[in-house]
Amino acid sequence: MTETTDRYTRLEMMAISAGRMINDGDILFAGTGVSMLAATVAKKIHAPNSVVFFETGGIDPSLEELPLAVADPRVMVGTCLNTGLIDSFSILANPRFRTVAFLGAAQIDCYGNLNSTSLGNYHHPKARFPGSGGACDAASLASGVIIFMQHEKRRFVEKIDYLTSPGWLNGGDSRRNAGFKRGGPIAVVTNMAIMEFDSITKKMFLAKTYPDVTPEEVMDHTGFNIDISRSSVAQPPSDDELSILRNQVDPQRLILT
Amino acid sequence: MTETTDRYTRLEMMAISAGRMINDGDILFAGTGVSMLAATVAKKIHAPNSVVFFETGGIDPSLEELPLAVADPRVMVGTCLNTGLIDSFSILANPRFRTVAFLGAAQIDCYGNLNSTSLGNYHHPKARFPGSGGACDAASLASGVIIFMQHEKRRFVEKIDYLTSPGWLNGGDSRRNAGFKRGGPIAVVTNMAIMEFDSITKKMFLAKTYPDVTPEEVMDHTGFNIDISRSSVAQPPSDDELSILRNQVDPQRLILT
Amino acid sequence: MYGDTIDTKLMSPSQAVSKFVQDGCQIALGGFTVSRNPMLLAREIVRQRLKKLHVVCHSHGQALDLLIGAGCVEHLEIAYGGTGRFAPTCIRFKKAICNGQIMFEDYSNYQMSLRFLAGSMGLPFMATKSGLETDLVKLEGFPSYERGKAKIPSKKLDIIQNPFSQDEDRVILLPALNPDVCILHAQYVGTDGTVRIKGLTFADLEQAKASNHVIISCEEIIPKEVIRQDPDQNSLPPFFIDAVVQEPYSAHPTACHYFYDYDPSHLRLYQNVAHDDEAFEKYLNEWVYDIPDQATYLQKVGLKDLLRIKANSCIGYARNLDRR
Amino acid sequence: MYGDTIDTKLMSPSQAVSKFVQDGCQIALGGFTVSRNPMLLAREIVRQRLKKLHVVCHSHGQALDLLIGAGCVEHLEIAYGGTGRFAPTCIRFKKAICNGQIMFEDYSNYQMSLRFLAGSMGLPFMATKSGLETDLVKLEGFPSYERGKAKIPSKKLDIIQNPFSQDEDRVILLPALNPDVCILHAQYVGTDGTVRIKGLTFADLEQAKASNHVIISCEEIIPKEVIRQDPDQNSLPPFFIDAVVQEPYSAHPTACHYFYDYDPSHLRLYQNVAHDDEAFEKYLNEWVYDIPDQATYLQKVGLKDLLRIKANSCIGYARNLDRR
Repeated sequence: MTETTDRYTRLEMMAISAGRMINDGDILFAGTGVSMLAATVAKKIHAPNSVVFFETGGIDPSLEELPLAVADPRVMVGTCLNTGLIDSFSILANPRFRTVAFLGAAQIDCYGNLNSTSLGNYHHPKARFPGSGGACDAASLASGVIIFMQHEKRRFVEKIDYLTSPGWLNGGDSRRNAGFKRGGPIAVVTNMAIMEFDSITKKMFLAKTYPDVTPEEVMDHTGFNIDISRSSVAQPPSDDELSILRNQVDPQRLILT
Repeated sequence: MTETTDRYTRLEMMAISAGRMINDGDILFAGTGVSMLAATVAKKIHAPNSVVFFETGGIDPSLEELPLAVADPRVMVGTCLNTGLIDSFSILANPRFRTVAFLGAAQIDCYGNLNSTSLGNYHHPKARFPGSGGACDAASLASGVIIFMQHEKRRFVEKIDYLTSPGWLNGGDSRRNAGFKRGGPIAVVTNMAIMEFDSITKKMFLAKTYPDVTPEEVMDHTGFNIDISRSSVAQPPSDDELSILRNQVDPQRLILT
Repeated sequence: MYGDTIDTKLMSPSQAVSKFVQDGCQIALGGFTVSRNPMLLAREIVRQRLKKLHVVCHSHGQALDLLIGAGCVEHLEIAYGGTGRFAPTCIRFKKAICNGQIMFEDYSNYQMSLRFLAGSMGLPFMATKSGLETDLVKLEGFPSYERGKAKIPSKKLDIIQNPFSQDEDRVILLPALNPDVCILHAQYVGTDGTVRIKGLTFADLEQAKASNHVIISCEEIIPKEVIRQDPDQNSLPPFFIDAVVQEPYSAHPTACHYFYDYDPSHLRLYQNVAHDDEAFEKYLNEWVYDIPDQATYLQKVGLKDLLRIKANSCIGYARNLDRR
Repeated sequence: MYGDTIDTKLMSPSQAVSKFVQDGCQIALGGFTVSRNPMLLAREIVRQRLKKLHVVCHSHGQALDLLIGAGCVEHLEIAYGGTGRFAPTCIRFKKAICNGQIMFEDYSNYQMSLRFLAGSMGLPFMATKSGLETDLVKLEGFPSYERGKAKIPSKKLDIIQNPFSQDEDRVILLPALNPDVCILHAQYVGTDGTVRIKGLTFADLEQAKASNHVIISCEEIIPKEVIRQDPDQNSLPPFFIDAVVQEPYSAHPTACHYFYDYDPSHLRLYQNVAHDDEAFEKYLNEWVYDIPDQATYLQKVGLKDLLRIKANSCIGYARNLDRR
């Protein structure tokens, strides 16, 4: 496994793969980094009627320069509305809209539950991360969530140390039984592959490997038992997709580097 | 009892008497009509640091012309902030501020509970009024309420037909026991007299009669037993007060007529 | 679709109302008593003879009274029906209640606003202490057999003990409102569909965000580049808006800040006819049913009155307008 | 007093902080990660060596990390500690938690915003479904013996059945926040005390309205006549504000929309020193304790960096700023 192929990097593959999951008209709750690339590339390629918004209150910014944080002044320009957190989360939760959120995390389990809080004992952690921010809210309230992860055994774990953001909880109907009206993870996009969730058990399975990755490599990098029987090979980025990503989305190479 | 004296009308006496009850710095929840006159006259005479605001969201307007409704565009000019109902009622309820509201009603009982909804059976009323509007909210949440009434037996009643806005409820500690943290009626200002509420029983008593009214006349116009033993004579409006009211508050004679 | 243009959303009043308002639907009205009532849209609803509407509002005046008077309303949840001195209590509203022609439920202004706010945030209810021990809490307006039907909440409200207080501390829970449709009027809509309201917003934004569909009338459509130059000033994103109707004076005879004042002569005319069933029917024919479009309506209002109520562009209302 | 001028409210940072911030008080911080942090006021709190603060915030970065690093914080209720790529997790925040130096409680951003909103509206709690079944709900951060003391709520949250639903439908109730003091930064304050914030407002308005006292720093003080010319654009009425501190670049090294961008070179400097206790102590001496006033601070930042981050007056940030 190499970090780049000749034509594109893994990061580019991740952004474009996730972008392809967006339907035109979706309202996209974006973070920074690769999630912003994915949202923007989707809007610029096949989802022109989608809207990108930020939890901080920036709705549909022009994004002429890439923000490095969700409170970056670059999310306040060309917007239809500059508001605040209450309004943004209200949009996220509004049942009128199909809202899709992009999230990352430190740990994930086979039901797509996420930990972005800490490792070890919560009160005396071995490692501490920033915490939920809006992740728990997006995972609870959005119509769907696309998750970005680095594919490592220590991140794909049997049991996460802290449940920050609800995925399919214990699988099956447990999410709906817990009181959530909608939502749940759609897919996990990593530097190796794309995982989806079984429609009945809600358990993660390997859906697509990147062209230079084998299902066995994915299994080796996953800390729980994962079904690889349904795997196919992912479509690599087209020249068009790459060109839009590089020249229109991140021309300053702030995230793509 | 005449409707005017030589020097001032009953309406002027009401506005000025109520205005005198305001402390400098109070935040005043004003309606229209005489309550706006009272609030404005207070601010222009002895409470320059008070702020007049409207439930519709107009905070501290310049009031160069008198509004005829709380949504009149005249409450949107010279304000420090134009906002909406949620913000206005939040200010009203904010424990940081001493907020005083002016209310009117169709009926009042001896504890200052108000009816501005209907007469007779609620579902099949003999008469219907506009309803609470913000009156119930002001009576529930403000630090205090000053009530304007026409002094008539059919309005000062033993039992009101519908309890729209909470006064001292059943008297004594009943208001606090019901769950209200503060508030309650301060005084009732009518075309004849000023009534206050006993500090222990919270029952209405006659505090002051207007110069040309006797306590007995007030009793005759009140539909419940009212204590007149503590009554004194109200100070008539000064020339200064009248001049400010007439020339600065309502120069167009929209309310004073 | 939430694209960059309102091309697909621009409609005539008739198209907008027939597409998004149906008999029996729950409808929220923007504005407040004498300001920014969606009068053009309300007249169109009357003209289409829609029935059994379930109106939800805080303090409403002109649009509400017209809808009630024309027999469009079956259920009403309301805090206040009046237009200030022109009708201290809305006249057709009063008649309809006293004659048992509509089913009604009383709340307070803050309670109704909180219900819209809860709906706009996707919350099931909102807590308040406003109204404890009053008849707003103790008396239900709708009959019990209506409970839980369509958009009528299973109970008017609930009272619980505040779980964060050690002492007894009662709190009212108010059920969220999520109307089928909201009609409202704004000064500006951008060519991208962004809405900008000037002056007080009342509970318009909460109502729009809580509703499943929003029809907006506006005075002007302005370029996207202009409305997005300072997004701090905007009120609603395009994706909340389903239909945009652009017609001048769409709020007449109520006021539209910076454009025109309320029209005292029309409001007095209304006041006079509303008391009398026959005169009111004649008014409806003359001012609503027989009026094919806004141009004809404004012709009928007349240039003299339109000029008289024209707002001073700096202070936003008509200075020294005769309002007595 | 809510008069027409801010004469009695205009103060130096030192006066404002000593008057309204005490050891142990609960404090809300305006801004969000790298934008509009009240840095001048935070440095003043550090300089006055205030201790045992109880900080409540949603997503916070620079100001929070400085307060924690300087040992001012004892309790923390928080959703997120980070400054984007400069510190994906705030460094002193991380150290303090891992070393057991502060007591902390995790919520989500929406949960914290709802708690401020409830406080700002005088409501006892706010309902949400966000976080059901997560450890945000299941694990309390503060030890039980702290419950109910000072401003610590009697429970982190509560779960009830939605009384308006026939089916099982669980809802989280979040306790309101009413901090002792809120510090925040705005672009403009009028001579009457009216506040105008440009760009995103985050949860600043809810925080200010929920707090018992508000200290605001601003870039500019502008005439009352100007700020009241278009009140639709304003953010807070004067009567919420206790103290106004006017100093340019009061949010540096975080951004202030239309005035300056965040300062990547200072944020990188901070990132480097924050990892090392000794280097961090040196940083505090050099940039906080030994700096008597904002003029000296800006002298130390240097004209070159201040010019580099100067915002383009039309787009509000520094175009093509080197941010890598």
